[in-house]
Amino acid sequence: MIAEFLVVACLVIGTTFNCLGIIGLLRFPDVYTRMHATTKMTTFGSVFTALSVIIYGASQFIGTGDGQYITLSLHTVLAALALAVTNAIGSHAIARGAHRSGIMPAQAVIDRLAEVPP
Amino acid sequence: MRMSKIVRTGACILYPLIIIFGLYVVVHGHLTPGGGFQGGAVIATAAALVLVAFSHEEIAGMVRKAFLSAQESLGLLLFIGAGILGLLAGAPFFANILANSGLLFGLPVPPGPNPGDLNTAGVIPVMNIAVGVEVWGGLAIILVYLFSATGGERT
Amino acid sequence: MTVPFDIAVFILLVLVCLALVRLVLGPTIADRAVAVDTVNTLVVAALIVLGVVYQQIIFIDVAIVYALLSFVSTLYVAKYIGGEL
Amino acid sequence: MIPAFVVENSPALMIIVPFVAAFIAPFAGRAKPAVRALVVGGAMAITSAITLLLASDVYAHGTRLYVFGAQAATLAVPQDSGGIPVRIMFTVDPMSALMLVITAIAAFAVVIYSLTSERHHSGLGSYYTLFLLMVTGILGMVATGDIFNFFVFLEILSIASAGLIAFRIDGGVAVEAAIKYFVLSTIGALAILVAIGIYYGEYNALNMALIAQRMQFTLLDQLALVLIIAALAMKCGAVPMHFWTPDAYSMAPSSITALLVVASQASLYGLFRTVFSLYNITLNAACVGWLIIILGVLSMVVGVTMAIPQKNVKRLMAYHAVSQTGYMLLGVGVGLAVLDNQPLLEAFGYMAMEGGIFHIINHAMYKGLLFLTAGAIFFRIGTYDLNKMGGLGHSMKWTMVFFIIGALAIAGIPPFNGFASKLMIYESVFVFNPVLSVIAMVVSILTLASFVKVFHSIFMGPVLPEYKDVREVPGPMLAGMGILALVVIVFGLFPSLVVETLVAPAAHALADQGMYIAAVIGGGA
Amino acid sequence: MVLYNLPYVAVVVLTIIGLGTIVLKQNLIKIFLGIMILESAVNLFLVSLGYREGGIAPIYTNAPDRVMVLPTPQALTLTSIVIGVATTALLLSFAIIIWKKYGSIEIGFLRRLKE
Amino acid sequence: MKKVLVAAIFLVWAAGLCTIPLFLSFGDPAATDMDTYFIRTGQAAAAANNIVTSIVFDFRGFDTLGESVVLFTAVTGVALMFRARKEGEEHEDE
Amino acid sequence: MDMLFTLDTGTGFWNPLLWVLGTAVAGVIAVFLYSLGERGYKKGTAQTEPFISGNPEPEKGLVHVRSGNLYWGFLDAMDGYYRRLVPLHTGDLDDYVLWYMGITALFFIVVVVFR
Amino acid sequence: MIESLIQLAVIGGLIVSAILVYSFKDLLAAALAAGFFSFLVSLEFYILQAPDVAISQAAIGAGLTTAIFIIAIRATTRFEGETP
Amino acid sequence: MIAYLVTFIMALLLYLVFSAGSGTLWLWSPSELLAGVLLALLTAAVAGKVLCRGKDYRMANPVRLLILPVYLLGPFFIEVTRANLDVAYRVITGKIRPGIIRVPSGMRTDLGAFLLANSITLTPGTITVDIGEETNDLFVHNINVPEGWETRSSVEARKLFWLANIPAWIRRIAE
Repeated sequence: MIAEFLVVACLVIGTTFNCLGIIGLLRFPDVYTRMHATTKMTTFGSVFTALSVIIYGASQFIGTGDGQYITLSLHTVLAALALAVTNAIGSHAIARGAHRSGIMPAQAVIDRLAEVPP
Repeated sequence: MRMSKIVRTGACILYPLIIIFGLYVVVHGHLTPGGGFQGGAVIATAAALVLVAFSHEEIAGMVRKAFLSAQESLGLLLFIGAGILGLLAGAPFFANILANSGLLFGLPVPPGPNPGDLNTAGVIPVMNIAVGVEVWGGLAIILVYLFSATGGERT
Repeated sequence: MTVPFDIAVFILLVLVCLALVRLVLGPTIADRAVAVDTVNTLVVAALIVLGVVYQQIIFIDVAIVYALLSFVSTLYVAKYIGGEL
Repeated sequence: MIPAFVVENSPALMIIVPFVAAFIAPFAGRAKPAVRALVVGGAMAITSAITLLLASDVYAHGTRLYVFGAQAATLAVPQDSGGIPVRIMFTVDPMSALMLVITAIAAFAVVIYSLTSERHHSGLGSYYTLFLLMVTGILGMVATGDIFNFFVFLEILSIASAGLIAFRIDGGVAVEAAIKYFVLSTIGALAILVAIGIYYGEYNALNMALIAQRMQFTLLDQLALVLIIAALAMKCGAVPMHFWTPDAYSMAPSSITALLVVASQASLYGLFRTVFSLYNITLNAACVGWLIIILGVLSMVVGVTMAIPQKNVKRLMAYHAVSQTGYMLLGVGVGLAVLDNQPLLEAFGYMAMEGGIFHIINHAMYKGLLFLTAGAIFFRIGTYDLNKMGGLGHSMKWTMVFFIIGALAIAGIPPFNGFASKLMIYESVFVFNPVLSVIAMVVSILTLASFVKVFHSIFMGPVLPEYKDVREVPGPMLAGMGILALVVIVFGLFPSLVVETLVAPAAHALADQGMYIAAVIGGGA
Repeated sequence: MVLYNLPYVAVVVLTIIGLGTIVLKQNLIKIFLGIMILESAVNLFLVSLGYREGGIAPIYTNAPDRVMVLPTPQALTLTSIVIGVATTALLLSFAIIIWKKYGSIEIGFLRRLKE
Repeated sequence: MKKVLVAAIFLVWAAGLCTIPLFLSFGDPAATDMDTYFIRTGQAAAAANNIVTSIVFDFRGFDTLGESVVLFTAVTGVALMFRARKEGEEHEDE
Repeated sequence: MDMLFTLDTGTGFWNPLLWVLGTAVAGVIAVFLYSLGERGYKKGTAQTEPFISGNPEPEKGLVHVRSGNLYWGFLDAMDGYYRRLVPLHTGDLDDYVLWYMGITALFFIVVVVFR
Repeated sequence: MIESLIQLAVIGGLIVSAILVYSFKDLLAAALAAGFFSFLVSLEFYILQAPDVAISQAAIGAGLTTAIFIIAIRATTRFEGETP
Repeated sequence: MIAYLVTFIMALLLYLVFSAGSGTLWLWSPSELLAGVLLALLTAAVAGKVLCRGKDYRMANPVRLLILPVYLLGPFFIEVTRANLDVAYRVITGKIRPGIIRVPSGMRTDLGAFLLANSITLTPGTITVDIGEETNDLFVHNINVPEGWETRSSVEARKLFWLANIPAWIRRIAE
C-alpha cells in the first residue's frame, strides 16, 4: 500500500517536472536558459520516473521474492545513472558549441567567457 | 580538434562502460533482447564517442584501420566457421549441432518461461560473438574512414 | 497496478510531441539539439516505464542502450557547431 | 573421383568458397600480389567447378534441394511442422542451373582477364573481395528458393556492384554512375522488401514454393507483383528505366561490366521466376505477358537507336545490352502471354521461351566478350572515345578477331550463337504476332550496322600516328576473352545440342509451376 | 478501423514522404535522408506485420504467460536494418568523393553522364 | 505539365500502398502456421530462450551470414573509396 | 547425326552444316570472281599507287573516317525521332527515380484494371 | 484505449519529424530531425513488442547514422542548394 | 598495468550488476561469472589505455568509491531538489537574470573538474559552458545572477551551492 503510494507519488513528481521542463523549453528566450529547463528538470523528472520503477521492483520483490525484480531495479538504476551522466555531458557540449558558434546569452547581465580570447 | 576536458573525461569513463555493456548484450543474445549485431553496434558507438571527443590524430594510435579490418574478417571467418562446423559433423551447413549436446553452450532449456541460463543455445552464442566482433570492427572502421575525410576548410 | 504507469507513458509521449514544437521553431541548431536531447531523456523514461507496463524485465536493456548512446549524436552536433569537427 | 561429400553439399560449398576467399583476400596480397592472384583465381576456379558440378547433377537427376541448418539437407519439410518448409533452402531447378552455368563460365573468364588488366591499380584487395562477393551474390540469387534470401543476395550484389562501378574514382564520373545505380537499386530493393512483407502478411510464408501454393491473386498480390516486376525490370535495364545502364556500364572497369551483364541477367531470372513460379496462371497471363512484351519491344528499339549515335564505345555497347535484354523479355513474354492456353503454348510458346532463355546465355557470353575487348583496347590506348581510335587492327590482331566474333554474334550472323536464339525468337514470335517479329529483325539489322561502325572506327584504317607502338594485350587477358569466344562458337555450331540439353529443360521447369511446388513440398498444387 | 490500423497508415505516409524527399529534393544528402526514411517505413511495416493484439515479445526469459507476437518479421527487420546502415555508409562515402571531385552535391551538377 | 505528372504518380503510389491498411488487419495476422511452429519448437530445437535470436541464427542463419556479408561489402566499398593511391595512377575516364 | 545439328523451331530450322556448305559455295564463287581480275599489275611500280588527280597524297591518319562521321545520313533522316528521344536521357537522378516510379504506377493501374 | 492513444502520439511525432526532414533547408537540422525520427521509430518498435529491433534501431539510428550523416555534412556542405 | 587492472575490476563489477539475478535466486550462475571474467579481460585489453589516460589511479581506492554514492544520495540530491524547485519557479514566473560568470574550480585533476562541472550542470541554476584547459576555471551560465556578482571577476565555487560544500565533497572523492 505504501509502496503503491510511493510509486504513484514518484510518477506524479516525475511527470510534473518533465512537464515544467518542456514548458521551460518552449518558453525561455535563448538556448542557455532553455538548457537550464531541459537538462535539470527532465533529468530530474526522468530519474524520479525511474525511481518509481525501482520502488515498484523492490516492493514486488519483497512481496513475491522473485529474483527477476532485483534485476529490474538494478537495471533501472543503471539506466538512471547513465541518463544523468550523459545528459550533463551532452548539455555542456551543446552550451560550449553554442557559445563558440557565436550565440550570445540573451538578456545577459554579464558574460565573462566572451572576454576570454578563444 | 578535441572537445573540452569535461567531454573527454566523460568519454574516457563511459568508454569501458559502454564496451562491457555491449559485450553483455552480445553474449546474452539468446536470453535477452540483443545479440551480435546490436552489441557490436553499441560497441562501435563507443568508438564513435571516443572519436568525437578526441581529435582523430590523437586517437589514431588507439583505433587502427588494419587492426579493425582484420578483426572484421576474423569475425566473419569465425561466423562462417561456426556454419561449417555443421558441415564437418555430417549435417548440412549451419546446422546447430552444439545445441542440447552437453558440450560448450550445450545445456538443454526447460520449456516455457524460465529465467534462462547462459550456457545454452548451442552454436548461437558462438555466432553472436562472431557477428559482434565483425560488426564492431566494421562499423568502427566506417567511422574512421569517414573521419579521415573531414580535413580541409569548412563550407 | 500498471494503470498509473500507462498514464505516465502517455503524458511523456505528449511531452515528446511538445518538444517537437521546439524542433520546428528553434531558431538555431543549438535549440534543436537541445530539443532532441530532451526527447532522448523523455524517451528513456518512457521506455523504462513501458517495461513495467508490459511486465517484461528484459526490456529495460533497451532503455540502457538508449541512455548510454543517444547523447553521442548530440556530441557530434555540438562539435560541429563549435567549429571543432 | 569426386567425393560424395562435395556433390551432396555443392549448393553450400558454392557459396562458402568465394565467401571465405573474399574474407581473406584483403590480407592475402599484403606481402605479395601473386598470393592474392592465387587465392582469388583458385577460389574462382573451385567455385566454377563446383557450380558446374551442381548444374550437371541437376540436369541429370532433376531439381536439387538444400536446406540450411536442418537435420538432413534434402528434407525440405520438417516432420512436425504441418507440411510447411520453415528453413531457408536452395532450390536448384534446371532454370537456376542454367543461370549457374552462365555465371560460372563468365566469372571464370572475367577473373582470368582481370588478374592482368587491373594490376596497375591500387585497392586491389578490395577489388577482388567485391568481385568475389558480386559473383556470390549472383550465384545466391539464382539458386535460392527463399524470397527473403533472394533479397539479401540482391543487396549483396547491388552493394558490391556499386563499389566496383566507382572503382576508378579519379575523374569522379565513375562515382556519379555508382550513385545513380545505387540509389535506384536501393529503392528497387526496398520495393521488393515491401512485396516480401505483403506475401508474409498474407500467407505467413517466405518459401517461394509455399507462397506459390497458397497464391490467390488478391489486390495485395497484384501490388506485390507490380512492385517486384517493376523493380527487377529496372535492375535488368528494361527501357523506360534503363537510364542507369549506360552510365554504370560505361564507367565500371571492363571486367566488371562483363559481370554486370550477368548480374542483370540474374535480375531477369528473378523477374521470370516471380512471374512463372510464384504466380503462374493465377495472374492474367495475357495482360502481364503483354506488359513484358511491350517492355521488351521498347527496350529493343530504343536501345539500338540510342546506340547508333554514341561516341563512347562502352556506352554504345551498354545500349546494345539494353537492346538485347529486350529480346529476352520479348521471347519469354510471348511464352507468358500464352501460358494459360496449352495448345498455343505447345505450338510456339515453349519455343519462344526457349529462344528467350537461350538468348540469356548467349548474351552473357558475347556481350561479356565485347566488353572485355573494349577493356583490352582501353588497356592499351587509354580511351573509350571512338573518335580518337583507328587502325588498331594492325597491332591488336587477336583482340580484333575476338571483337569480330562477338560483333557477329550480337548481330545474329550465322554461325554464331546469337543467330540461333534470334532465329528461335523470330519464328515463334512471328506466329504470335508478325509485327513484333519484324521489329526484332529490324533491330537486329540496326545492331549489325552499329557494330560495323564500331569495327570500322576501331580497327580499320591506317595506323594512326599516336598509336604507332601499341602492342597486343598480355596473354591472360586474351585467355579470358578466348574462353568466351570459344563458348560463343561452340554454342553457335551446336545450338540444337545446347537447346535440348540446357535450355529446353529450363524453359519447361520455368513454365511448370506444379513441378516446382511438388519438388519442395511434395504433392502440392 | 483506421485508428486500429495506425501503423500501416503511418507506413503509407512515411513511404510517400520518403519517396517525395528522394524525387523532389536536389541535394544528395537530403536524398539519402529520404532513403533512410523509406527504409524505416519498410522496417516499420515488417514489424507491424508480426504484431498480435495483446501479445508479448517472443522471448521466454522471465516472460509472463501470454500469447506471443510473431517472431519472423523481427528477424527480417534486423537484417533489413543492417542492410540499411551499410547502404547509408556507402552512399555517404560516394557523396564525399563527389564533393571532392565536383565541388557540389546538387543533383543538377551530377549530369556529366547523359545521352 | 511535369508537376501534374509527378502529382499523379504520387497519387497512384499512395492509392496502391493504401491497399495495405485496407486489406491487412493490424494486430491479427491472417495465417500464422510458420510462426506458431517457431514459437512452439524454437525453444527446444535451438535451445535458446529468445525466439528471435533462434530464428536469426538457426532457422534463418544463412540470411544472417548474408547480412554480415552486406556490412562487410559496404565496409570494403568505403575502404575502396578512401584508399591510398599509387604513384602515377591517375587516369581520366572521360 | 543430322538430328544433332538441326535446330528445329517449329516452323523453320537451322543447321550449321548447311551454313558450312553455303560458305563453301560462296568461297568458290569468290575465287572465281577473283580469277577474272586483271593480272598485269606489278608491285613496287607506280601502278599500285593511288592517283588523286595529281594532288599530293594526304597523310594516312587524316584519311581515316572517324566514327562521328559515320551514318550521318541515318541520323539526319531520323532527326525528329532523336530530337524527342535524346532529351529524355537527362542524366538527372530525380528523373531516373521518377521514371521508375511512373512505370510502377502504370503497371499497377494496368494490372489492377485487367486482372 | 490508452495503447491506441500512445500509438497515435508516436505516429504523429513520426510523421511530423519526417516532414521536417523533408522541409529543412539546413542539412544539419535535417540530420537532427532524422535522429529524432530514429528515436521515435525505435520507440514504436518497442511498443510493437520488438525489443531486439528496438535495440538495433536505437544503436544505429541514435548513435551511428546521425553521426555519419554529420561527418558527411562536415565533409561536404551544410546548406542545401549550394553551387560552385 | 594498474590501468588495466582498474578497468578489469570496474568492468567485472559492472558486468555482475548487469547479470545479477541470473543464478538460482539472486546470485550468479557459474557460467555468468566465467563469462564476466573473460569479457572484463577483453574490456581491459581494449579500453585500459583509454580509461586512465591521465595516469590517475585515485579512483581505484575503494574508500573513494564508497564515498561517491553517499555524496550522490546525500548533499547532491538535496542540491538537485532545491535547484529544480528554483528553476520550476523561474519557469512559471519567467523571472530570469542570466549571465556567464567565471568560477575558479580549484580542482587539480581532470576527474575532479569533471565531477564538479557535472554537479554544477545538474544542480543550481547553472550550466558549465566552458572550462579552461590549463587553469580548470569553469565558465558558468547562471540563470539568476545574484546582485553584485556581475562586477566581480570571479566567484568561488562554494557560493554557487545552497547548503552543502560540494567542492569539498568532490575533493574528498577525486583528489
